[in-house]
Amino acid sequence: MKLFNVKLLTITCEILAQENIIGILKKHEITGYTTYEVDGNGARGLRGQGFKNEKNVKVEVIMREEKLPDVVEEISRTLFANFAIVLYVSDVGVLRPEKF
Amino acid sequence: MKLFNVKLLTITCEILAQENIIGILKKHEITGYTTYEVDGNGARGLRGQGFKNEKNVKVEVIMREEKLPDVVEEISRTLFANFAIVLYVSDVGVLRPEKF
Amino acid sequence: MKLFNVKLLTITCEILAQENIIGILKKHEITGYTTYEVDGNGARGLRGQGFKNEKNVKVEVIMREEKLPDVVEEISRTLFANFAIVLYVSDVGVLRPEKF
Amino acid sequence: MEILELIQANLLTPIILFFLFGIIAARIKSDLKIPEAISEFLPIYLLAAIGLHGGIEMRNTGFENMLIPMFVAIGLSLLFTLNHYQILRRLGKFNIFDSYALASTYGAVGAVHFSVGLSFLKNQGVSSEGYIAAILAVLEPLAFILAIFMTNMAVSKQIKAKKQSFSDDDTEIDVGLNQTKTKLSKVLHESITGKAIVILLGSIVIGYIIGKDGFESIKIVFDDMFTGAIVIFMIEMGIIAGQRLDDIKKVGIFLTGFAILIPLFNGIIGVLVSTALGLSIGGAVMFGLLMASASFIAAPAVLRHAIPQAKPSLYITSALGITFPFNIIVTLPILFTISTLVHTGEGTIDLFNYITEVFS
Amino acid sequence: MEILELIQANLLTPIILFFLFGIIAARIKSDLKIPEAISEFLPIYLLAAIGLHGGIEMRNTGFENMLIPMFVAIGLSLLFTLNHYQILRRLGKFNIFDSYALASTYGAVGAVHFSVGLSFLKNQGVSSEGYIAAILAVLEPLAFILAIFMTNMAVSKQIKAKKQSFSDDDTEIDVGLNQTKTKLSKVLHESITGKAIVILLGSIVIGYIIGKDGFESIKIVFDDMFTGAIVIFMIEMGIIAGQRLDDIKKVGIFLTGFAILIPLFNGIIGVLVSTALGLSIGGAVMFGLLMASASFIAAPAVLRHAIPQAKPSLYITSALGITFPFNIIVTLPILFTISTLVHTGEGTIDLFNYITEVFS
Amino acid sequence: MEILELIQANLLTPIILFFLFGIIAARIKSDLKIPEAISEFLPIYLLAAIGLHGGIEMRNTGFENMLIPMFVAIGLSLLFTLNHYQILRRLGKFNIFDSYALASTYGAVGAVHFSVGLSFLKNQGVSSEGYIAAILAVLEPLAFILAIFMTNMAVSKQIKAKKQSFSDDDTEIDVGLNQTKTKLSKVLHESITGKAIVILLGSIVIGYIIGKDGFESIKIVFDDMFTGAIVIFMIEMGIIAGQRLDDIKKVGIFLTGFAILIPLFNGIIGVLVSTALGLSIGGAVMFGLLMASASFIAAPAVLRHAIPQAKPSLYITSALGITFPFNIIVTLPILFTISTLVHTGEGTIDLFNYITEVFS
Ligand SMILES: Nc1ncnc2c1ncn2[C@@H]1O[C@H](COP(=O)(O)O)[C@@H](O)[C@H]1O
Ligand SMILES: Nc1ncnc2c1ncn2[C@@H]1O[C@H](COP(=O)(O)O)[C@@H](O)[C@H]1O
Ligand SMILES: Nc1ncnc2c1ncn2[C@@H]1O[C@H](COP(=O)(O)O)[C@@H](O)[C@H]1O
Ligand code: NA
Ligand code: NA
Ligand code: NA
Repeated sequence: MKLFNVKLLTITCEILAQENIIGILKKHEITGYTTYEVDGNGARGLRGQGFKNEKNVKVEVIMREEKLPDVVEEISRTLFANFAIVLYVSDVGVLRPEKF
Repeated sequence: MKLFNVKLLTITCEILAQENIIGILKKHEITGYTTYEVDGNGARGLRGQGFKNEKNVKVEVIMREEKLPDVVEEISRTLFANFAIVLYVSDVGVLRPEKF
Repeated sequence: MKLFNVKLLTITCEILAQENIIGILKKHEITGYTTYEVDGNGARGLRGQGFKNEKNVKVEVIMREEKLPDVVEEISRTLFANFAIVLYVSDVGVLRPEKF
Repeated sequence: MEILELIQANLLTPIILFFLFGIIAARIKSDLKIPEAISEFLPIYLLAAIGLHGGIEMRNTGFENMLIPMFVAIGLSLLFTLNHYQILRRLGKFNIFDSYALASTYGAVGAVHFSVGLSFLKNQGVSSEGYIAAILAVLEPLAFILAIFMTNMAVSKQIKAKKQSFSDDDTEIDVGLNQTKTKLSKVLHESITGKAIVILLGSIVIGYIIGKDGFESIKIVFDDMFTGAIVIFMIEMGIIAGQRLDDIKKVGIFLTGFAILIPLFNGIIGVLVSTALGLSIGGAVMFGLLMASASFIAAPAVLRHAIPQAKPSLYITSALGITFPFNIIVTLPILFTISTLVHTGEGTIDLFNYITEVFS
Repeated sequence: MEILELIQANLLTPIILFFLFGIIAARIKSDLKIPEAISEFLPIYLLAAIGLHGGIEMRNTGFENMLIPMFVAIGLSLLFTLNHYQILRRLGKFNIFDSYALASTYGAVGAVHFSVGLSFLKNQGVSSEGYIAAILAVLEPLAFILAIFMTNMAVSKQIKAKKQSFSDDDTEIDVGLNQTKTKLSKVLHESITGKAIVILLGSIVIGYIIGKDGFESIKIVFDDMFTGAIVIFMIEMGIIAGQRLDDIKKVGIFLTGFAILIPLFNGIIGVLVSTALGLSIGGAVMFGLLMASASFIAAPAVLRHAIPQAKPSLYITSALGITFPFNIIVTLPILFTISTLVHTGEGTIDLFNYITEVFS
Repeated sequence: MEILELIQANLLTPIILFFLFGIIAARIKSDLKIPEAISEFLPIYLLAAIGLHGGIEMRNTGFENMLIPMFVAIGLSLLFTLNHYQILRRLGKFNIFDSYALASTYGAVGAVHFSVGLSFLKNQGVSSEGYIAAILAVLEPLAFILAIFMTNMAVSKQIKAKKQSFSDDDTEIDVGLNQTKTKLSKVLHESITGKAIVILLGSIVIGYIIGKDGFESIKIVFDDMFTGAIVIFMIEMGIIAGQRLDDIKKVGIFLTGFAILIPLFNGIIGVLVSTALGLSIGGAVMFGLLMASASFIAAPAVLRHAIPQAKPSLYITSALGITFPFNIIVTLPILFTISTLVHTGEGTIDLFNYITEVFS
């Protein structure tokens, strides 16, 4: 079993920013991602009570290290100021690096 | 793009222990976390069928390494004996370490 | 606080393959895992709209490094060809390695 | 023999049949399941319907005469809870935590029981006093509060005992005691603001305010659809009960017997006492059913925090897997027969003798 | 011309209009969506309502005369499935897996079709034999079982062929064969305990037991609300169908033709055969509709495990995106007209000739 | 005094009482909650019911005479939005983004308001013109489109101003402008295909097509259950409003006053203008309520993309936490009284004077 090192980018943000995130991914030619709704607490207060639009979503993207800086830069530039958002990067190993 | 190393603490536990976990986080002055409901299997059997109270929840906390030992210690001391719970720590990189 | 290194295997796949995954885990005597439904996009297109059977699921398994190769091999051999599936491995630290 | 016929007739109603169907579906490992959102919503709906109905009735009949039955219900509930504890701890040899948890599970009341009871009476064409919904609301947190209080007393005692032996680390123990008290007040708050009580009390008040006329526009949803909604909920209850049937082995013979006989006993006492207090045939059945009922939805939420050391597999399984089916299939018709007997005057005393003989 | 008028009248009913509306909503990329919990619950509800209704009818009319229609339905279903396979494999040049998957998707029956059919008949003031719900329940797993069995036979043959050429690694192939058999029995269990069959059969039995009187208390939920509930479900079905319209290009012309003509053909045969068996006008329509229907909810769940090599985008898209709309808009009124014609005796033979001419 | 009596009578209806109950439940920090799937489904259901009802009425009464009221409504809506902006920006000193967001929140219309209004009229035995549902559908995206357009104009101007000072990085600014335009067209598409408008327009058309007869089979679900469904939705709205009460402090006194007086003013203008246009008593109330209403479900979804710089805590909190309760409890009876007065001719002019005096 040979594992190849790639990056896992995880973005936790308010649900109404999901579209923006996916738009940015698409712009950088990344079409693979996984999303799911979550609740949370942070600088912008408790999220997940009340209207569905006030929930959070997690977007997880496995990608090659090369693409990471640009994607991260664009997300932070366009979204950090106005949206509840947290982002982190971790190292993972995959079997088929050509998929990403 | 400069990433700063912080820790991601992930706790998977029965939903009725979520409040205790968040109480412990608050006690250690951690107000940022993300939660979502999950199903699972483990030493205490299959969870997630039946009543909602018998589901599991995952609590994810990005935090600085300094706070980790105390939080982990208090969780394991107060909850490991009586609740279905699993906990792990991983390394992640973030852009704005001052947020955590 | 002493943390022990173990592996976290994460499988994102179509919901109808979950049973197969859990069957494989059982075969390798792994009974602990966590699952939750997610949406996603990938080589097999957007998933999560429409019928529930067309959603994805994430299966997360904390396990010792020894078991990893066999489990990963069997999953990739039996499921990669016919199912929408992505799999990755990461390093995590746990308190009670004997649980896994 | 009348009782057997009534049990049989009751067995063949949609509510019971769909419950049994749910059990079977779970046993053959079908993937049938009522989606979570629906089965979370249904108890809220049922309690709102019960509350509105109760409130409207109270407006008609007044609630002056509700005070005595309510205090008697509270007294009986507390007595029963203490009695359960003694039986479980002494005869059943359960540890202190499981004993208190089980005692309060059976001292508490169950809203699903109540819904089924109302529907049963509707079917029989018998009405009941509206204020029993209010008694349900008051009893709901009571047994838990008692059990939590007693458990905390017991734990405090243990801690104090330790304190005397190791008098050096005083502060830590004081902290422990303080924590226990904080926890107690938190659990109290939680059980009083629990969704079941809140929606039930709120609906009673609203029902009282709007009365029959104000209810007209929402009657179809909150009255006509009631039994249909219970049927759907019973499928899910059956499925969950069925999934737990395997756990019944772990429950053991003693607790199985307890889970059948104690509710029946409590229920019969409830019918007799409430009849003596002047409740109607239907009212006495509902009163008895409250006493007979065990809590399997509210209990885990409260007990898991209040007495985390107790095993939920014990109290949920026995309440949902044993007591609930037995109560709605067998106990309910029995209580109805007894209530009818003691109300129509025939053989009141004989029955009393009979009952006390049987359970003495 | 009568058919065209009926099609038009049918087109303008809430069920069809809301289905078309759902398609449009999806096409203009609206974010409209029925929440998952609701759209998962609705089929359970619809099947329970169908089952109860069928069971109650069966209690009225007996079920002795249900055996022959049921066996004929089973026979027809199997014949159709085999026929589909031949057409798809030989004429359509689909691979063996897709051929079996599609063959059984169209040999199987669809509960949503059935609901719409019942509602259509209600609208026309025509009743149907209650036992057809039981036929629905029995047919549901049948085509899958056949298809799974045939696929496994085919795969086994292939493996055995390989075995003869490389006789050295016997054991591995035996393991493979054993795995195939285990899988077969697992899939069998799954399709028999599938939620659709379980709730349908359970409700038939319960309907039979409780009869019209016992149904009274839940009639509003399980009868009066039926059409309204279908309407809500049809919005979601329309949305999902609309989202898949793009995939229809991938389906190809051959399969598109198949998805329209075969169900129509099967349906007409069904109407004629069941009329010959003595079913009523409405009964023959429902029988024909069963034959015409394709499965798009149960199919993926079973086929994905049974024949994972087959492409779900083929069988779901053609069944939901093409066959279902065509069936409920066009086929259903056609079947009704034919059933009326052959039952009122007028022109029976002519029609027969006409049909056979058209489809020969 | 009549108004006070009407307000009191309105206060004691299930809809208002359950809303207040929800607020209380949230304030005492109860865990009561309507599951997400249900509270997401209810607005879809309510809009479908409103639309069907409106469409059926329009078929009866024709829709020729709907054009003038609709254009007047559009005109008023735009005027109000501009007026709000001036007040918020000049008097309230809000920044440009918050001003536009709030202006359009209050220029927009709210479907929950509309549902409560319909139910209120039903209770009073008063009907209203069906085409007002169509006006609701048309107004829904309008104020947003205006606000988005104005905000974009303002931002473009700022960017252009920058461009002139730093004429070196032209291209980047052009890109910025282009992005803004793309965003505008995307937001336009989103607000027009938003689920509320889509289901509302679709249901109006379907209601128009099927008419009263076609509606019969789904009347129980889409008409009889309407008020019951609102009640359930109002519990959730109350809970969410209650959770936001703490935020009201952040809203400030100016916005609190704005959130109460402006809707009342807009509503009264709406009643008077629509009465002048010849609408019925009930029609004028619904028209006025539309003008008075603020959007708290559709608004965030659109504004968060269109004006991400605006604080949702401002516009959601003021619309849901202040305006909505005030409107359904106080404004609605006031509008009804005024509409009755001006329609029955008594004191029309007096009232007009009175109103203009009060608000001048
Ligand atoms: N320290 C943290 N650990 C995990 N998740 C966090 C943390 N801080 C914030 N989040 C998540 O990110 C969302 C937005 O954060 P914020 O912008 O700080 O309000 C929150 O609602 C949480 O779901
Ligand atoms: N090996 C594992 N990998 C991932 N999740 C696990 C594992 N073991 C347990 N869990 C999760 O932790 C919960 C509690 O575990 P336990 O206390 O062992 O019953 C389970 O229900 C699972 O959701
Ligand atoms: N690059 C990626 N990052 C994260 N998740 C992915 C990625 N690619 C695929 N997935 C997930 O894996 C599922 C199956 O992928 P696929 O087989 O490529 O269609 C998708 O529906 C996503 O949920
Ligand atoms: Na009890
Ligand atoms: Na078929
Ligand atoms: Na407005």
